Amino acid sequence: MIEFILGKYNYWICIALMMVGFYGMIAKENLIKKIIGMNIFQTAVFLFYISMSKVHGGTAPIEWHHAVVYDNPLPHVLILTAIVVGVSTTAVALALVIQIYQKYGTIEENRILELNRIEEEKNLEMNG
Amino acid sequence: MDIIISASPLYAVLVSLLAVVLIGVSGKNPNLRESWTIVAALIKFSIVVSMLPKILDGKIIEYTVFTMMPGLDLALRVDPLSMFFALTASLLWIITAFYCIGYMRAGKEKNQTRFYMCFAVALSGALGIAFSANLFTLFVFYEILTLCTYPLVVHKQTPEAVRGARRYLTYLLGTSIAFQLSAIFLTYFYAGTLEFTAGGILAGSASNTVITIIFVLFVMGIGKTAIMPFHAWLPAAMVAPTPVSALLHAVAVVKAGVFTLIKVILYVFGVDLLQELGLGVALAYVAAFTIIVASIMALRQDNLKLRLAYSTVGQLSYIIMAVALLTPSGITSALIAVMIHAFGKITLFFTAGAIYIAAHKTKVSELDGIGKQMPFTMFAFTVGALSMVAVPPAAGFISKWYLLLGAFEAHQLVLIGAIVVSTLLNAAYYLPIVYAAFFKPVPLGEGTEMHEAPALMVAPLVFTAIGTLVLFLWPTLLFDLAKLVLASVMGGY
Amino acid sequence: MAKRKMKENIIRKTAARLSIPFIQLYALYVIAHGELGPGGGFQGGVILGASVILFILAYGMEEGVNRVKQWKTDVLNSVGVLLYGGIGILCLFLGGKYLQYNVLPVSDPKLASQLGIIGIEIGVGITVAAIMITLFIETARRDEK
Amino acid sequence: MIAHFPILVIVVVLLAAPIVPLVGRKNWVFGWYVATGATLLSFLMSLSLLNTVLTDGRISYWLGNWEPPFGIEYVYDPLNAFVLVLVSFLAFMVAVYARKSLEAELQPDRLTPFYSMYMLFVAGLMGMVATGDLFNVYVFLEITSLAGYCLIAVGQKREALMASFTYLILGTIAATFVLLGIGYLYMATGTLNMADLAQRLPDLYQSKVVLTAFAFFTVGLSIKIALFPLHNWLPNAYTYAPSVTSTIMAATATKVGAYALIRVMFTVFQPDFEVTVVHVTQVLIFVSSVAILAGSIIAVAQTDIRKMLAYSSIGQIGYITLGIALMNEIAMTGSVVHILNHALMKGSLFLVVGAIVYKTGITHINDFIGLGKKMPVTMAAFTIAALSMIGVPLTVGFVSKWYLAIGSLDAGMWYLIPVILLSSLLTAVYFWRVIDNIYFKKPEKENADEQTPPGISEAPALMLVPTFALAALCVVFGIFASVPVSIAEKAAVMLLR
Repeated sequence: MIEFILGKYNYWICIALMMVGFYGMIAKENLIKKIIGMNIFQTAVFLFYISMSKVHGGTAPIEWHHAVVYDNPLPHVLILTAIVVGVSTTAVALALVIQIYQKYGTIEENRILELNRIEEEKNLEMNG
Repeated sequence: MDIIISASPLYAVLVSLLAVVLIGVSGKNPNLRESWTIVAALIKFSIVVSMLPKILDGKIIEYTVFTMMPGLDLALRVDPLSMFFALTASLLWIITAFYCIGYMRAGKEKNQTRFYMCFAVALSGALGIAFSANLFTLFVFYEILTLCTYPLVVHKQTPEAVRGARRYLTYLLGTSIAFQLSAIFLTYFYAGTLEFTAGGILAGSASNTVITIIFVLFVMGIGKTAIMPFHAWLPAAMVAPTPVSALLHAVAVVKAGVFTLIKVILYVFGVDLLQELGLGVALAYVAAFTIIVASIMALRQDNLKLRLAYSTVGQLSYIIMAVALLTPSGITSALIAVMIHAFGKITLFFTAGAIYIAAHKTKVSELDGIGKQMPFTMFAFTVGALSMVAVPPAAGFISKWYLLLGAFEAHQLVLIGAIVVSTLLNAAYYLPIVYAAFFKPVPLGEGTEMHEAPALMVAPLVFTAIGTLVLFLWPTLLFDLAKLVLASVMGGY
Repeated sequence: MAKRKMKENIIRKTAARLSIPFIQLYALYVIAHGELGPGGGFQGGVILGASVILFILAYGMEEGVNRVKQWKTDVLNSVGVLLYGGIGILCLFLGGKYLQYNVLPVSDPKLASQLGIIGIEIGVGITVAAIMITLFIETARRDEK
Repeated sequence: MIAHFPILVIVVVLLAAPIVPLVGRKNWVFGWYVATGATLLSFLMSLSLLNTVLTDGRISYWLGNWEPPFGIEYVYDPLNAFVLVLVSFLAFMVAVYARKSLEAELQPDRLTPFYSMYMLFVAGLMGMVATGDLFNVYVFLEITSLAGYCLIAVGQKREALMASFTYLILGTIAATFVLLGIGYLYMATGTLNMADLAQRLPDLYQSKVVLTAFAFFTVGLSIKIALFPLHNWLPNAYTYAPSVTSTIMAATATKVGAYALIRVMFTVFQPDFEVTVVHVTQVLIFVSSVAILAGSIIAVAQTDIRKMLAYSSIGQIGYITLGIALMNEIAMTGSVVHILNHALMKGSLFLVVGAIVYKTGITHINDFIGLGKKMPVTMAAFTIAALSMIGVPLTVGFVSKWYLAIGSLDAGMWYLIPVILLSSLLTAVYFWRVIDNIYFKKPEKENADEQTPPGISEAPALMLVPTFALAALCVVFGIFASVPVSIAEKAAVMLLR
């Protein structure tokens, strides 16, 4: 049992990080905190890939004359792409938050939803 | 049986769709617009009549329009059974077209172009139902008919009209989607085909329980038969202009309903299968219940059109009961009643419309002495009423006679009792009107001089009244066709 | 106030002026070595972009926006991607599959592959750098408003 | 060049994305020309691809001539060639439509970026459909999503921003789940090529890693297709986005998500995995039924037409997943055909809404009174598409319902028929309310009507033609249903072999 836990400690860390990020995305009201949660969430998955690619005793997958065992390079390549995607997502999210702040004057989700609700009620009244 | 491949049924269906386009284009010119309707009606009728000799020869005309999906064809087939409905609908369209013109112009209705367009589509739907070669085609036209009559019912666009039309649509679309479509799904799944075949397609393909379920679904799903408790749309649809009530709710729509049911009973289930399961008798009892209740309801109505509507509910159930008896005479009665009742009921609705236009009266209690003001109209009304009550020399007598014969053949004494009681009720709600019209004094303040509706309205109703009498005297054509149908569905008769 | 202070900050300016060329050279090195060693368009592009960001940080937004006009970054954005896609399509015209570099008209197919990859890395590098700069300017400028 | 269509079909659109801002710098119209041209080209190519696939069978294109599983492979079979044609066709139609609609709905400086993003969005969708490599699916999924967030966020109202943000958060969760699923599969098999995975996975079906991967895939993709109860992002996104965005998203994005789900469930994993190992079909049937009913019921309660259509979409997605879950050829055919049918119907409906917004700015159903006279052609398109949604025969809606119903009977689940038919009735209820308002109600305030001049005032032809074309196709493919059905049947046979 103890081996099961310790032997796969990298995955446990990934899972813990993922849950932290997930919690941040779901439970935080502040939009920036949501984005931070999202980043942690994504990074946890990146970490999962990278730790998965580790070969016991292997070195970095660079042509290197006295190395015999290399880590699996493919997940690195994949994650490079995923990181770019993650950065883009963050960029879009931040841009949105900036806009939201300009239009609503707040970045607290519950406050924004409340403002939306007020507006909707106003519209309904106008329509009779 | 010889099969002729010919596109003439398709033309018969399409001619009014073509008219729709022409009517829509010439919306600005009323005379041209109305003449398109009449031309289309005449062409339609002549195409139908041109097919009659071949049918009487015992031949069948078939035409597959296209295959929609594997196993689902849009196909038309003209057989003796379809002729009953096709002849009725196309002949009465001509007459109604004239009546419409008189009514709509006299009433200065709005949206007349839409009205005529939908009317023409409705006729396409009716003929499509008459000529459909399989359940799928029938369902297609059934839905077309429902949808295109909606604008006709809602025509006045008053809140009341919208409410009535909603109910109309809810009942017809609701039952057809919820029940009829599931019945079709089940039929296709178990029988593997939807083709109408004399003797039925379901026999032996599924357990008795499943067949019973399918039958119940069909009966409930064909809401246009107005069998109780699915009848409420018919009175609700009376908010429509009278020509609509006349053609659609005495002929096209409701007859499409009973025609569909007849077709399903004879060509999907088959006489033997239903007899074996005892489903026919069960349906006959439901119909008998509907007849009695509807007659009592009709008795309580003061609004003339509503009284006619409830009378329609009852009369339709006569036809259902007749076919549900599954005996030769019963089926004959059902078939000929499709045409006979149409003539009688359309006369009655025409008169109701004429009274509304000429005297602005809609209530039964206001009709005292109106026979003096509108002698032609009330004469026609009398003939129609006699036909409904089944008094010779009106044609209604023949169909009821065969119905009674059928009930005797099936040894259903309770049903005979129901027929007798309901006939008395029919008399009770029709004859007082006739009595009041001719023998009661005119109310104070109204003259006794002739005050008929426009000639374009009176001529059609007199024509249909005479038609009712003619059908009594020369019903040969009806019986010839009925024999052909019986030969195919019961074998050897 | 803050702006002026930034402009007057001579240490920062000088440090930036000294380091930026080396950063950019390093960026080019990283881009150019993508096909064999660790590195490539993404990483090099980010470094290249960072050098411009450093410039803006040191010299202030006004100067930065003057030097790095928006239309330039926009065009570079597109050009980088088009370079990438263009090389791919070029391979089609030379009879290969999409992005099959070894058909490029160079004596040795291995060299052709290398060249193709370098071309693509350059394209990626340009786009990434331009995007980094755009992102920085857009977010930072909005804060100033 | 025909040999390279498998890649060009996507590259054309993908490269149009950077070209649009280049040519559109001075005047966005040039950007529009590029966008329209690229989507048209792509549509023609995808037609040719479909034709090739149907006559010669599967096409496999190796990127850079690297042999799979080492290189990335683009694979075309009846299923994805079919979906590809659908996506590119709708992309073209919506692009044509976009010119006038966007001009009215967006600030001028946002038009060029919009077209660029639109190209990325479409390219991402097409890439997702075409690729035979699992990781590529993730990349294209994110390309589409990122472009999609931007396309939503430019909506006129400020609610659009929040809708986009919510979608971004949920979309990222979904995509990361998919990424995690891919990681697990790679861990277990060491390959990312779908065909290769299909070879290697059956031996590993009992492995916990594979099971976890499957779970992540289904949940992730379910969020993307807004399968009830994971639909939260969808209604606001469709409601507040520009009409063009709602149309293309409703018509294609969720469909491509459904396609990806089919791919994962039936190509990467084999049908017997779902049946014998995870029993996911029972769950999916239940969830789909709930989705069908819940979507329809909530739609009945809506007063904003776009929200109504959005909830209706949630219900319709249930049809697609229901057909998938029933696991027989008839139902699967229904599902694949419904991907096309729903795209046509919903596309047309959203385009109509866009035209109404363009002309009058109305989205509230109660304000629709009298529109039938003002915009006859647009409203005719609406009516056709609405009837099709209800499932009236001779329209495409009937075809899907037919196959799904017979498919459920075939699976021995007769109790699904009431579900399908009940939702048809509910659909009739919420569409008929609109149709009644359009045609059959008198305006209550006579004065209000006089202010808007009577007479016909139709949307411009550039908007009218795509709208009506989609509606007309609803009828054409409803009548000549054997055309799409035969392709869908091939796809179904291939998936369930």
